[in-house]
Amino acid sequence: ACSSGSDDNAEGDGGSDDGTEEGTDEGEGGSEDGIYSIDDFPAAKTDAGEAIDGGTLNYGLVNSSVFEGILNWNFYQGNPDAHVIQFFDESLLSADENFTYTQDGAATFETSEDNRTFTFTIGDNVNWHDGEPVTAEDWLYSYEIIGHPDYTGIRYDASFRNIEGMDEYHSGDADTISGIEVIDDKTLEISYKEAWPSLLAGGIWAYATPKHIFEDIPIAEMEESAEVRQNPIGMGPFKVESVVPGESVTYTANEDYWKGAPKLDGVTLTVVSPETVVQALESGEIDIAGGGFPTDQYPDVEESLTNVEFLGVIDNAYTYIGFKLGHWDADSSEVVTDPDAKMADVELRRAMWHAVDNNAVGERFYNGLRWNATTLIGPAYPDFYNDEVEAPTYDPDEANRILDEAGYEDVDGDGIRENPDGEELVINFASMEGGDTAEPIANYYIQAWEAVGLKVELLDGRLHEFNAFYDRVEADDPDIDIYQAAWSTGSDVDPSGLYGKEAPFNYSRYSSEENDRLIAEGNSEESFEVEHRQEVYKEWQELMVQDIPVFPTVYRAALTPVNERVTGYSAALDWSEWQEVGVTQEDPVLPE
Amino acid sequence: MWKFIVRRLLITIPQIIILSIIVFILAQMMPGDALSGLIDPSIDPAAVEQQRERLGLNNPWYIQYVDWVGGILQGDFGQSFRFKMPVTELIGQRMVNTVLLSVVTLIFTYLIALPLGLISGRFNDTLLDQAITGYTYIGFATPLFIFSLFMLWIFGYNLGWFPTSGSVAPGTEPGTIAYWLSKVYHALLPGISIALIQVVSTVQYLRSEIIDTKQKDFIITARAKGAGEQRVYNKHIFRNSLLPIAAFFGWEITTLITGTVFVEKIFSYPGMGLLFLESITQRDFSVANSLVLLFGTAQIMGALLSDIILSIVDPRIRIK
Amino acid sequence: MSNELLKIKNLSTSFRIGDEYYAAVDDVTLTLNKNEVLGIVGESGSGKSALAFSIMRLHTRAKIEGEILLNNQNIVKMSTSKLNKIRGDEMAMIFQDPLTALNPLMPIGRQIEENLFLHNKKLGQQGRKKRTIELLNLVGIPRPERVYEQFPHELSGGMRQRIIIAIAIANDPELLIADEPTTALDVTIQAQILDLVRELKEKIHAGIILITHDLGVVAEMADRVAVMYAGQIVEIAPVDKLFANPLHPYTRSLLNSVPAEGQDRLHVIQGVVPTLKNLPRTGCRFAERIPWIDASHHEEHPELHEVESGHFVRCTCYEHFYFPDNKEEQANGVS
Amino acid sequence: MEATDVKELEQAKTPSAIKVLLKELYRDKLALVSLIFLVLVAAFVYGLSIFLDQDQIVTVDLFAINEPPGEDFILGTDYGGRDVFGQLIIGTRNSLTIGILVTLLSGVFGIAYGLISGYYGGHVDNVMMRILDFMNILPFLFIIISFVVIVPDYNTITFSLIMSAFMWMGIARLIRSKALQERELDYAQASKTLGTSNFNIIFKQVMPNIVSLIIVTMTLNLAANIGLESGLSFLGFGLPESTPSLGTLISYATNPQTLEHRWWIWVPPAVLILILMLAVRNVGEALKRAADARQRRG
Amino acid sequence: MAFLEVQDLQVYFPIKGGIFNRTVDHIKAVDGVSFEMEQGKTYGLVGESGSGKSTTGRAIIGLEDITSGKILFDGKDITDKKTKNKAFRKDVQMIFQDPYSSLNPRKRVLDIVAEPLRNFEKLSKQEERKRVQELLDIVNVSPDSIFKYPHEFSGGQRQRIGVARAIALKPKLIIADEPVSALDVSVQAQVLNFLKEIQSELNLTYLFISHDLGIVKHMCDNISIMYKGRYVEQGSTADIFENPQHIYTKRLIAAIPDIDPKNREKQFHNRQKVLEEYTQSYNDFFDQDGLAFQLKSISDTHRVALPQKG
Ligand SMILES: Nc1ncnc2c1ncn2[C@@H]1O[C@H](COP(=O)(O)OP(=O)(O)OP(=O)(O)O)[C@@H](O)[C@H]1O
Ligand SMILES: Nc1ncnc2c1ncn2[C@@H]1O[C@H](COP(=O)(O)OP(=O)(O)OP(=O)(O)O)[C@@H](O)[C@H]1O
Ligand SMILES: [Mg+2]
Ligand SMILES: [Mg+2]
Repeated sequence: ACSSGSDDNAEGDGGSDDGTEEGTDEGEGGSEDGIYSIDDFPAAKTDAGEAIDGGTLNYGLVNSSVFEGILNWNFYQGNPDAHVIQFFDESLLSADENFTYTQDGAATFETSEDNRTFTFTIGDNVNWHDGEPVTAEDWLYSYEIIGHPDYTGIRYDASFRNIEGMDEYHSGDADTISGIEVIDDKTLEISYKEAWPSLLAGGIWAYATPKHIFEDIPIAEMEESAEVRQNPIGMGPFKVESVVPGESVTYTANEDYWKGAPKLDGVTLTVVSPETVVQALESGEIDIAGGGFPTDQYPDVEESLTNVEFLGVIDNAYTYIGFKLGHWDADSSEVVTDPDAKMADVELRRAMWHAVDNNAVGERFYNGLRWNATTLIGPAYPDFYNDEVEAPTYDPDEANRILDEAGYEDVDGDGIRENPDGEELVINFASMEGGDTAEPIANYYIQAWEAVGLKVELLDGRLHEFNAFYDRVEADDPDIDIYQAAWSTGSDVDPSGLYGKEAPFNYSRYSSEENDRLIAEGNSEESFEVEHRQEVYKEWQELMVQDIPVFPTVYRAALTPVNERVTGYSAALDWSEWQEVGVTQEDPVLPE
Repeated sequence: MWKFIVRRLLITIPQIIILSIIVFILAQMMPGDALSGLIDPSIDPAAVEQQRERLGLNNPWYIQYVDWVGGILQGDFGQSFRFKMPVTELIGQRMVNTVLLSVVTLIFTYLIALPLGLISGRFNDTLLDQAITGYTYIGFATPLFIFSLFMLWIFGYNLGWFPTSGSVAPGTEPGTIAYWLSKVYHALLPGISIALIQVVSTVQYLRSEIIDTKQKDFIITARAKGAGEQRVYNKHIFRNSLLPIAAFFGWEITTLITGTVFVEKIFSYPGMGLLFLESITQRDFSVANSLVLLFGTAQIMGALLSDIILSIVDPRIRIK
Repeated sequence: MSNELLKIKNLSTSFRIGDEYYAAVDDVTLTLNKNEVLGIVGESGSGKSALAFSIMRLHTRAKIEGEILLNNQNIVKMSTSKLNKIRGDEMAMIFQDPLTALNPLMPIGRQIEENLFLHNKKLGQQGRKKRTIELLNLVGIPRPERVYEQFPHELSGGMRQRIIIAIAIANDPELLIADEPTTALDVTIQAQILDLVRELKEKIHAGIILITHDLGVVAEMADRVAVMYAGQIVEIAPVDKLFANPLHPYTRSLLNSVPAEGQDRLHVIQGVVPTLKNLPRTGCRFAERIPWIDASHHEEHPELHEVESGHFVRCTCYEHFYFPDNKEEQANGVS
Repeated sequence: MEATDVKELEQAKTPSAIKVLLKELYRDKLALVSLIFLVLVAAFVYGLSIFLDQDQIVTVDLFAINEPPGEDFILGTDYGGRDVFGQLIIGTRNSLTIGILVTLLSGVFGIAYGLISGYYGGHVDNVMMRILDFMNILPFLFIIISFVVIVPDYNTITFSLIMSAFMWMGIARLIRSKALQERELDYAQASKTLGTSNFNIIFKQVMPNIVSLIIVTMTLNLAANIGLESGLSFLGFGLPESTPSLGTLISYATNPQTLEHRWWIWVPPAVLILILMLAVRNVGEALKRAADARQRRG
Repeated sequence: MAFLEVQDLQVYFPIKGGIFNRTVDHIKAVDGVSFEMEQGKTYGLVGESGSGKSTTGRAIIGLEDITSGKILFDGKDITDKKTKNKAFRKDVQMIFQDPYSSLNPRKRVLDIVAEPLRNFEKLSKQEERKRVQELLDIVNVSPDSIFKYPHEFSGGQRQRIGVARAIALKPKLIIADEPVSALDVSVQAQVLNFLKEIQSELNLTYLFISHDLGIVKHMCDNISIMYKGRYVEQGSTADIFENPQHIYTKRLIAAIPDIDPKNREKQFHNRQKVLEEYTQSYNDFFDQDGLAFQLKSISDTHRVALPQKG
């Protein structure tokens, strides 16, 4: 599986605190000038002019509810918390645009021959906010917390289990983790059981924990401690000054920051709801709307928000239609594909892909800020994205042709195709609530399929609430034949967590030997060679377009509005240079 | 009196127990649990399952219930699954806000209701009364949420007189005067919004109460004593009509609870109502259950309070 | 003129029903002397209370015409402030229903004191309390200090009626109007209250108007009696003359419907008292209920005729009246 | 005999509660206008929705998204390209249906409950009132929200049922206190001594006497129930979009862009619901005055 | 054998209180009352308000639960509510005090009068109407008015409609609880005359409850005086009025205002005298709780609650 840690927590789409899905409307629907493209947006904002000395930045965290306030990388669960933490604490390793570790971070690393042992060296000038140096002990301590039997969070996963001696430590049989060794104050060595290329793509837990602060707190109680909630410290560019639980945080500059003192005096982070974020931007109440500006509001405010520049990046997420092809076998913990499933015929699936016009969906519902998707590794991973894949395109005639050929014909003349055995074919479609567009989109798909003679019905005649939806999808509810969902794909391209035979998240329950092979290959030792890995994943992407266990519908853009006075800021997913951010004037720029 | 209160409190106990069971079963029947929201490829499902086991979410409901009740009996309402902190502490934070909002609402309710009710009752069927009655009609007909949206837009955004979200300005030091002033300031617009809508029932009640009292025989007695109009109103009519309003106070709590849900949502005001809505959608049942229990208890206490107030102010009602 | 306390001239009190006014008290003329008890009897709806309320000017929405002179001051035309000075002081009223006539939320003492406070500013708080206790004693309330603190609901009907009387007599009124003061009470308590009123009359020398529909009460209490029917006075006479020699058909019928010794069948008045809206406004208003009396015997515009000194009767029909079924018995109506 | 039968029918109606209330309504011009308005709206909405195809109205049209009002669409379209006017008609119908259904369901149950409890009094009353007290302390909004999440098959009927389950207490309490009074009245006592069964006394003797109260309360409840439905929809716990209601239409306004730029989606339902509730209340209040006047009649 | 026999009737109402709202005490509304009635006679029951008159009547007809004691009707025990069978319901009827509330305002006269008929006899519509019209004829209400509603009648007429309903099943005993006290004097006469008339016609027995001694004297053959739930004196009308024995009876009689103004002074002094006697001998006639003693016969018809010593 992938590991997380950067600010791009990956969460099921339509999650209840997900602002990005909500509402889409536009003024001049239908006219060409109402359509935008991600290419029109810069990713960074650097040209605002000379930054003044100091100044305070108001960061709006767009979220429809409060942030939970678990302000520690080891323990946080929700995406909003990650936004809060990013200002005061950061990963010791930095990553490039493909989320692969580089040597520019607070720590550098060396890899052994067999790619199984990593030696990390923490920079000398890397200190905690209280002046204590960040040590190898501190880093180790993170592992000791997460691996501990009393640990209350959810970070313990395969990449931890892959560490030598972690299992023994986790089960309580060992007091220390044999695979992690503190060489000296600033040097740490971690030995893995297997060498995985994923490790280098965000697979290493690179967050240190100030041991001198947490030492005396039992691990089971850390989550609740004031050190996590009220006055957390980190090694990042800003220090936490005060926290209003759930609502706001104020930060002051960390003059001692290892990349140099920040340009700003401080940052104020406030939660703004997606409903009011535009007004907050307009009034200058916030300078940056991070965490998911509702893109559907963009066409309406583009003209009026003259004091704001919109930055845009391609989000590492896609929406898809899934076909239920089998079930999950809990005993063996793997997917069992059923050749007799209603959707088992790949031609049927291919025809359904041809039948829908995803570009129209993107243009009409999202003004072009979502667009037709082709493969399951999206353009957010430029090195791995296979733009040559020949994915089915919108072509109802082709769909009809395929269906006719595959024997789905309208036997009884009611305009609805029967299955090859001449039996009635009704496909049950499950979709989630989430924002205004969810329902019309679901209906659009149903209509589009009906247009090629397929009878698709919305499960229970309604959209399902997030929890109910996943409850049923996860349980392989026989009433669900197809479903619409979305994935945010995290920092690692490895698709095993979503499409592997042993992945519970493989909701379509698709498996094939080829798939197993490619997925294993992609994360094997050979794949430390990037070119090899690219090849493997390109092949896998082709396979997915052939087998169509799911088909991606749209990719999406993530917009971040930024006040004109802000400089040095970037919306890129891998960016973390807060010390460079400054403002060009004391007060926010207001609309003319 | 004390016996009465004790008796009422004793009756409350089985009610709360049943309420807690209902609430608990409802929670169990909802699809998903606190962790089913973690549909995240970067989180190992095994870790989630482990946590689920640790939180006892896999136990049968009655065992969970017994654990939960056992905790409550020791003053421990459990942990919030989502916030990872004790429910008591979490609700405590939010309660301050909701209580503040309620107090502001109540103050405005009475500030508006009393003069309007008194005027409209005393001068019934005059133009002024018709204006006030018209207001109450419209108030009754206007759903609170539409009105609040409207208020937020006018006074929060367009005029910018009030903060548009949150319960306190960021960075204010807790405990300082500025902090509390900021809190009150944040509660003002939502509070007034509820008050303006909610007040209408009190106004109407007061009005009809006054019109009623005006026709009572003892008013004629007072007039026959030679009491002037002003005195008749002040000493007899208003006083007697206000008593039931005083007793309303307890019931007001009930309506407040409902009202704050809408308003907290619209004003993104982090109070208990909003917390409840989120707890339901996020299946943070320890919080949701505790809140329902709390609201239920508040409702019981409100009713009790009403009865007690009434028995204090009305000599005819003697509680034994 | 010396002895005349109250003089009512051509008083009409009208209520608005729909768009029109209807007189519930229709052209009533009366006098009351000091230290005299005037009884007013009549069926329900005959306008007794309306008359009493007019004298106190307690109607809120009635049209009052004519003159009500209390010690030569016209109450009908009086300013409100002047009226408030007189009410409760020179004139006072005892109400019918002791259950509702007291403020349920005010202690007894305060309700009596209010009257003192309004008309006797000199008294001071101590003085008021003293006087209140005195009044409670006067109306025969045991343990007045305790009752002073109590609330109306803690007292029995009889006690409450005494409190109402105490309020009424607090400032030694010259005119006391008692509107059915005992109707809601038991016989024994009624007797006590009547005895009390009688005692008080001796003490405060007030002129009293006693409204009742109980002929026995009138017989025991009144010096003069006025009989009302349909808003008019149909007969008025000193009490002994009225009972010894009732003249108006209505008076006679009324007396005859009370069970008396040796009477097997009681007299029944035909028909019902007309409602305010349907009152006959011309001719003899009682005519429709004695249809066996020839129409020609009624006056066209019935007047009060003085038959003997102080004994007035309306309409000439009385001269021809007889009871239909037991004609011969009519003589011993009451004897 | 024929003739008298006709007469009997005529006579039967004379002072019936409904007639008196209607007469009173006729006097109160504002209420009369309100009533006519309501009847027209109801007739229009129910009538028109026979011809309107709900499926077609909620059909997504990618090329007519957020159209302002114009020739094609009287009230424009929403973000799904769906005709707002059609949705308004169907939404009004659904809201009214729910309001009426909830009022009737909760009314019928509440009335029966209150009558039985009040009429029998004593232990029966005690037990029934304890249950009612308990229902009353349930924070209904919260429980309804929980319920709505649980119930899988969620439509006008189930939604009304859920709402009704929490709306009957007020009317039950009212009717009970009235029944407690009525049963002490001599006519009810008389019926007992005449050997009339309790059931007949409750429903044939006592109930007709509180008809006007029932009508008034139900009318006022109707306003409240329509409002509650839209409130729940607003919070996101109402009917699914495929069953539009006034509340769902208004809740589109939580999207600030809809609120500011696309008035045609939310203003008409908001205004309509306001006027509807105002009208229902006007009628209710007029009926209330009428009922009071009757009580004063000696 | 007596027609109706009441033995040691007690009706207590609980007073609730305490933490669990348990019954802590009782109001002894009727506390050990015994009497017998013969058919065709009128029995008066007099006493001050709250003395338990109505409760006694209501207990007999079954509107009140009986705490203890026994009621025999025609020799059959009908104490328990369940034993008050159909026959009994037919035989015993009640006339209520308030002519306004005792008739269902929403029902037509036809329905009101026919109510008992519908409960006990299966009649066709025509038969029923005929019976109702006959009944209305008996009570001197125009038979045309069967489709009218109660509010279209005067108090006296209503009271007579109530009587028509009560006699519809040809009962043997009618309990009349203050049947005229809400009526104007002239209307009272109407109803009283009428009650007397139908009594002889239908051989009715009345239990006539009133607090107006004048009316009771006019109506009754036998009178019982009640005080705080107990009988203090019982006897023929002559016994009570001419030879009152109990001090309370005396006081009650003295309190009746005399209709002749000439007797005013005499009456007043008489009253004072009785009152004095009453205060003096109060302790002789009542026990510590202020309750009357057991009744003792002093003649065939006359029984008085005299002190034990005699
Ligand atoms: N405020 C009023 N408005 C309209 N009509 C009234 C009003 N007060 C009294 N009436 C009518 O005036 C007539 C006289 O009423 P009044 O109360 O004086 O009668 P009464 O003789 O006192 O009767 P009772 O013995 O019942 O007290 C009645 O027909 C009554 O209905
Ligand atoms: N249902 C009841 N519950 C409690 N107490 C009652 C009830 N009914 C009557 N009582 C009490 O019983 C006593 C006797 O009442 P009852 O009505 O028999 O008196 P009454 O002689 O008929 O009086 P009245 O002349 O006022 O009608 C009173 O003290 C009364 O308060
Ligand atoms: Mg009167
Ligand atoms: Mg009685």
